[in-house]
Amino acid sequence: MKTITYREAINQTLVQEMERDPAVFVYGLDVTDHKGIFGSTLGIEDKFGAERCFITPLSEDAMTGFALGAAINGLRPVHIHQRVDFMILGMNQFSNMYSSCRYMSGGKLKAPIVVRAVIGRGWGQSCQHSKSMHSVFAHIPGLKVVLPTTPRDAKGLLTTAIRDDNPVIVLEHRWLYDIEGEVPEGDYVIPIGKANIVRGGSEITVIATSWMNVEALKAAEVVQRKHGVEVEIVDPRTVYPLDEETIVASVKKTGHCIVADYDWVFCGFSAEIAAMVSERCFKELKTPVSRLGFAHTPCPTTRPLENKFYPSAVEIIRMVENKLGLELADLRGEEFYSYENKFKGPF
Amino acid sequence: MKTITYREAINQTLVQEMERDPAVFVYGLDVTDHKGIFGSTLGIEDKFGAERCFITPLSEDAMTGFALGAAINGLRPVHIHQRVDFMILGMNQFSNMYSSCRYMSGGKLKAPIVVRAVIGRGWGQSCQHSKSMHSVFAHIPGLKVVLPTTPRDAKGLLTTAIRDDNPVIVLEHRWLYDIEGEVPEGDYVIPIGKANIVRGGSEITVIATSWMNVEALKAAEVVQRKHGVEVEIVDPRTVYPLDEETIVASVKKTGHCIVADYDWVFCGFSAEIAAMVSERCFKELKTPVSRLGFAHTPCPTTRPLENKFYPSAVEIIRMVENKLGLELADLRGEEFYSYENKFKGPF
Amino acid sequence: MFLKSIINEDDCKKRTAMTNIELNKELYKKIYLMRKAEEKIQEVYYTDVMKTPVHLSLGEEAIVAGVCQALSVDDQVYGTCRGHALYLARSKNLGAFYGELCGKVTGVAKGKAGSMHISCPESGFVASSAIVSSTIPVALGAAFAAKYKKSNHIVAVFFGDGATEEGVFWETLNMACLKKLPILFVCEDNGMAIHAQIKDRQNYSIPEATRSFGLSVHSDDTTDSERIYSITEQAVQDIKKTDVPHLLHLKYHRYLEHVGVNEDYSAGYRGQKDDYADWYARDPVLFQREKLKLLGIIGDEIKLMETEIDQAINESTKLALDAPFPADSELFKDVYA
Amino acid sequence: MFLKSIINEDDCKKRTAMTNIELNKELYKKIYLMRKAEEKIQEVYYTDVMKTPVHLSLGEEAIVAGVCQALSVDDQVYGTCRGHALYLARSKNLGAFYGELCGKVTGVAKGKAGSMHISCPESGFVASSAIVSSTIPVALGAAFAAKYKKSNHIVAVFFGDGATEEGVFWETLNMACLKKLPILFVCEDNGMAIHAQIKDRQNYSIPEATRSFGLSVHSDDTTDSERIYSITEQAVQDIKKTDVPHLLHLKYHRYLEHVGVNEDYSAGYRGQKDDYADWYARDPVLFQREKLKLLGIIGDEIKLMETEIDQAINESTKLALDAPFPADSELFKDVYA
Ligand SMILES: Cc1ncc(C[n+]2csc(CCOP(=O)(O)OP(=O)(O)O)c2C)c(N)n1
Ligand SMILES: Cc1ncc(C[n+]2csc(CCOP(=O)(O)OP(=O)(O)O)c2C)c(N)n1
Ligand SMILES: [Mg+2]
Ligand SMILES: [Mg+2]
Repeated sequence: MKTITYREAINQTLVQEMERDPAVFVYGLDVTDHKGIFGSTLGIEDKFGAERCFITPLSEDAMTGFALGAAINGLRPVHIHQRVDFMILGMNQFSNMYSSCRYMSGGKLKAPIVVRAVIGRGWGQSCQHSKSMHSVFAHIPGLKVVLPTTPRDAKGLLTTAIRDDNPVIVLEHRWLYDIEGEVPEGDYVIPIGKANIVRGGSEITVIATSWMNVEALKAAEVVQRKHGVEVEIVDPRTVYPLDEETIVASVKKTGHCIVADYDWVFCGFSAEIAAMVSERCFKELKTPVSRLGFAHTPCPTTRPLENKFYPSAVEIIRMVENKLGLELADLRGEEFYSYENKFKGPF
Repeated sequence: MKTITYREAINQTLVQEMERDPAVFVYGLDVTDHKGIFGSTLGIEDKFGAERCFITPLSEDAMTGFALGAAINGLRPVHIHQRVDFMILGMNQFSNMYSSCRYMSGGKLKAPIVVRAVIGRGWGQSCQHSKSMHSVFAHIPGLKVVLPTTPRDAKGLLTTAIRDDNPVIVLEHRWLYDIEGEVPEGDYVIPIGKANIVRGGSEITVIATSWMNVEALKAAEVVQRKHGVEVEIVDPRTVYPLDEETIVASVKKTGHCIVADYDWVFCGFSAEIAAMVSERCFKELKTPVSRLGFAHTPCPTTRPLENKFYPSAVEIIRMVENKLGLELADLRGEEFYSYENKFKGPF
Repeated sequence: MFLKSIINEDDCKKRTAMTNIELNKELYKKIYLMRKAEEKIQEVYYTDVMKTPVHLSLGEEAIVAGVCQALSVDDQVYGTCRGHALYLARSKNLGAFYGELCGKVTGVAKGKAGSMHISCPESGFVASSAIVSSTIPVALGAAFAAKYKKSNHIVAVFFGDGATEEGVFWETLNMACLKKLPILFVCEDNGMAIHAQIKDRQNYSIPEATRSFGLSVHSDDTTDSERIYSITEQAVQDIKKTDVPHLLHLKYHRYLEHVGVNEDYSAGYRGQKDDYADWYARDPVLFQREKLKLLGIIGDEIKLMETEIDQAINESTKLALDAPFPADSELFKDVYA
Repeated sequence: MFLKSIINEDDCKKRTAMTNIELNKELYKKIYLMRKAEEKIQEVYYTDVMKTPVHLSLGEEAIVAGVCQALSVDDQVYGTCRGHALYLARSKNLGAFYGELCGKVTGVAKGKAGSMHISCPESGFVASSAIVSSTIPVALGAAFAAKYKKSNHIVAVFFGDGATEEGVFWETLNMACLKKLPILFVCEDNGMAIHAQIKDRQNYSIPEATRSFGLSVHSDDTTDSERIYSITEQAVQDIKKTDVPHLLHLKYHRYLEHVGVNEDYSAGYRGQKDDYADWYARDPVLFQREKLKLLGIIGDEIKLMETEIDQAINESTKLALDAPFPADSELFKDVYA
């Protein structure tokens, strides 16, 4: 197995699936330029030609409906958005059309569509370039929603998504693009609807989505070192369908559950997990399920406020300590992830 | 106090607020025709003229942005949609613009907008004329979401919404339009963020939204008659901001909680309530919080499937019995609400 | 209940060989079927056996029949909630039509779709939608698929005048022209959106504005389905030859209320019935029946065609009423593939 | 840090009385300010003190300066994420500009907005948005409010060529014309959307298509801000007289990469710098400086204007860098009114 980045894993998947199946094509704003959606679509047009990889006008609504028309006629479109915030312009198609197209045809039509969008934080991305919205998409029956975290997941889940006969929304956190990991070179799939136990542990469960897994892993390491407590981290990976069993089994074992979601809390996926776990682990829970997510505000631009808007490893650590009745560890000298150390100049 | 219908209450409110404040105006598709949005806008154009009450082209996206421009310039638009499903075409404005307009101006702008939309069931309305979507709107910080149930609430809450300096989404169930109730003739307000205890009870709490209050009341009456059990019904009335205290107080008292929401369950408002109650009533809950909502499917057209899609009084009764360990009552001979008995012919 | 004689599967191949008389008979049968099928709905609707809001096609028959007559079986159509005529132009399955309206298992979508979402993918009426304009970009994607697969068929999308007010319509025109996709836009302009007149909604002329986006546009207000057939045939040829998307802007008068089975001239939003006397004088069914007569077809032969259709409608309706509702378990089927 | 001399509050009243020389000096100061303010950003951006993606205005100065010079203080403007020039044309508050870019409490929105959402409502630059096209319907509502309140001001909304591809743009044009609202659409056409050329995105001509929606349209590719000023002045008068919304379609060359502070001709998506030699030869700053000379203004006087601006920029930047960040509690403020 080779070690590659998340962006390379995505790129590889697109190439492999387009080679395998001539019905697969890729389109969206900016997919053919020299930046190639943060590198994930570079080289695709050269390899497969302009029929199978092309840009579009700035018309997200029409271009969202376009995928549905192509899909019900046997193609397998992969529609790409630089930011999930732009994808919202196609919300009518998602909620009124994608969701019910098969049902309203009495099962005669199928809509194998992948919509990839970049989510989350960059460098002062502010309120219109930073949403996640997985909770909203997952709320609507007929859609599937996937949040790959590792390069391996990115390839396995995107492969599955492309082969799935339903609309699948794949949301990729921008900071994950640089993450490296071992990825099989050939073809493989990761089922949609199967959670990943990112780290085994017996004392408390953290359910983390997307980038929050990076924060949770750091938190778990600190908690282990400072308190000798083993945190179990479960990444649902797919928001809908949801692998309830893996989550429930973990919480039944540990008796404590924190949900660290990369979205707003109110009516969000963290609420769904908390409601489900509270119901299914009613007897086993020693403390109520706790939730972490975005602040209930639009995302601000300036450094200190943006840092406070997003949930982080430090908050997970404090929550673990609080739930287990531990003393607060001294976190001075700990190194937490900061984009500050990565960014130099423009995009 | 006079007894009037929900539709009359809304109409009265619009008239009173437009008389009170010349900045209030009303617009949307069909608001001036002889049907007048199920009667709720009848007579407004005649009374206030075409400048303050007008129809628009079929351009929901632009007409949603239009309200924001009017509002930040001192007007108080009331934008009306025959169905919430059409409102989704303005989703970009709601999630990317309404939500952050004030924040991004550093608090300099305010956006006093009311968006009224009809939700829910009619007569075979199918998947594109039947959503509720309050969970989605409430998920987005910067918006307020209101679901009035009674004629009195409709007037009091709509009055407050119009006077509120924020975007407020008011969702009105179509079947509620015929409901009659006592409504003060003059001016009054019901605060946004204050729940209503619809029925007192000590043994189990049902949190019900919109039309589900009608079902819950029926269920409570049957349960009382059949089992002698007193159900407490709490109508949050406003989804965001949410009156957590009233809900928590009720559940702390009864120890049992059912959430009967008029929306899909997954990542929905019922998840939020269940998560919040499970956390805040952790010690007091005798059974896990149970949720009722739409089936996780698009809404089908045909009678039997539509009936099964929507949650009903019968399901609430069964859930109460189940949670309290009661025998299943014989429900033959009970009369439950059915639109079948009301509808004769076209719309 | 299949109406074998009405639509012939290899219509298109035969068509060139069709005589003028055959063509006009075919058109008459379709128009008559559309008219009578809707009248049957008007007849039974008050008994509440059709639990689905209906947007009837009365008045627009010539457009749908004429356009569809010029399409081949491989050409696809997409429609709106006013989709009955389109269904009847493309599908022979009358049983599945009434089954759907009655919400029965025999319905084309087992009763899930009802009137507003009716379609018949197996006959090339792929989808309809009750959100104005929302199948327009879907048809765009279908046209792309046709080109991608190098099939030689085209896609026709039907919509009302009101649909042109949605931004997605203009987005779609732009992309269609940019990518030179084989698509025919059919605007059925009845001058109304629900109860709103076009002058209160549109500041542009549909033909002019769409032309400025690069389409070839043809306008007409005929109720002669043969004429519409010819216009469409020309447009289809042009699309295939020039790769330029075409738009047909065709006017008609909506006979009934927007949704429902009644006339509503008394509501006052668009004048009295008399104000539309010119339209009624040119009623598509009357017009085509007269034309058959002019072509020398005798009353008896016409009567025969009509009777066959009347019987098929009556039998299909009866079958639909007698058919069972879907089982409760059907609710959860076909949400996901 | 206020630049008193640059924008005069009663500009509009004075304007008619302004001599040609005064007008051109005013325009030069604005253009020079825009240019130098952006160059300052280029200078400091690499130090990461401005944590906000920037879409610089280099190349478009003549358009923004010219249009805004023809507006009165009561007229409003709305913009996009490429909003720096618009801010500088309307607001005298340079301190709040740099404060915002640096995310400081002194920023016009306390650092919450950053570059992409910069505005200055108190100076009539009411809002900008980083979602393409999304302030266009907002401006429509603003124009409605102006008419509703019977104020005599107009609303100008600035956007790029790419924005016209969003359906909401066409929806807005239709409603604006239908309601005869006092609105001026300003399309700043740089032929690019990020790295995509207009020919790969648009099958229509912007002036033709918008004209077919009923607007009065004026196209130009000048870099002469005085000319743009005159065109705009005429348009504003026309709007007030005729109630017909106007659209200015103005071309310019984007000097830098789409977002960020660098040139990127080497990226290859739009040819080399030399290919744009004609634009650079007509650079708005050079052009206007030459014009001042032609009008007999001596080098020393020009230098004086420039120095004042340079100093103001330097001081404002320094103040911004020294200013404090907002307190954490600010996060939860102003979500709701
Ligand atoms: C997006 C959207 N907005 C509003 C409606 C409500 N509505 C249903 S049909 C209709 C009028 C459509 O007019 P037109 O497109 O001319 O079609 P017609 O009914 O005249 O055939 C409207 C406004 C809707 N279904 N979808
Ligand atoms: C709805 C939406 N789609 C895509 C983007 C990404 N995006 C940002 S700027 C831009 C190009 C805009 O082009 P144009 O309108 O011509 O403005 P310019 O940048 O040339 O000034 C795009 C596609 C966005 N911000 N919003
Ligand atoms: Mg119409
Ligand atoms: Mg541009």
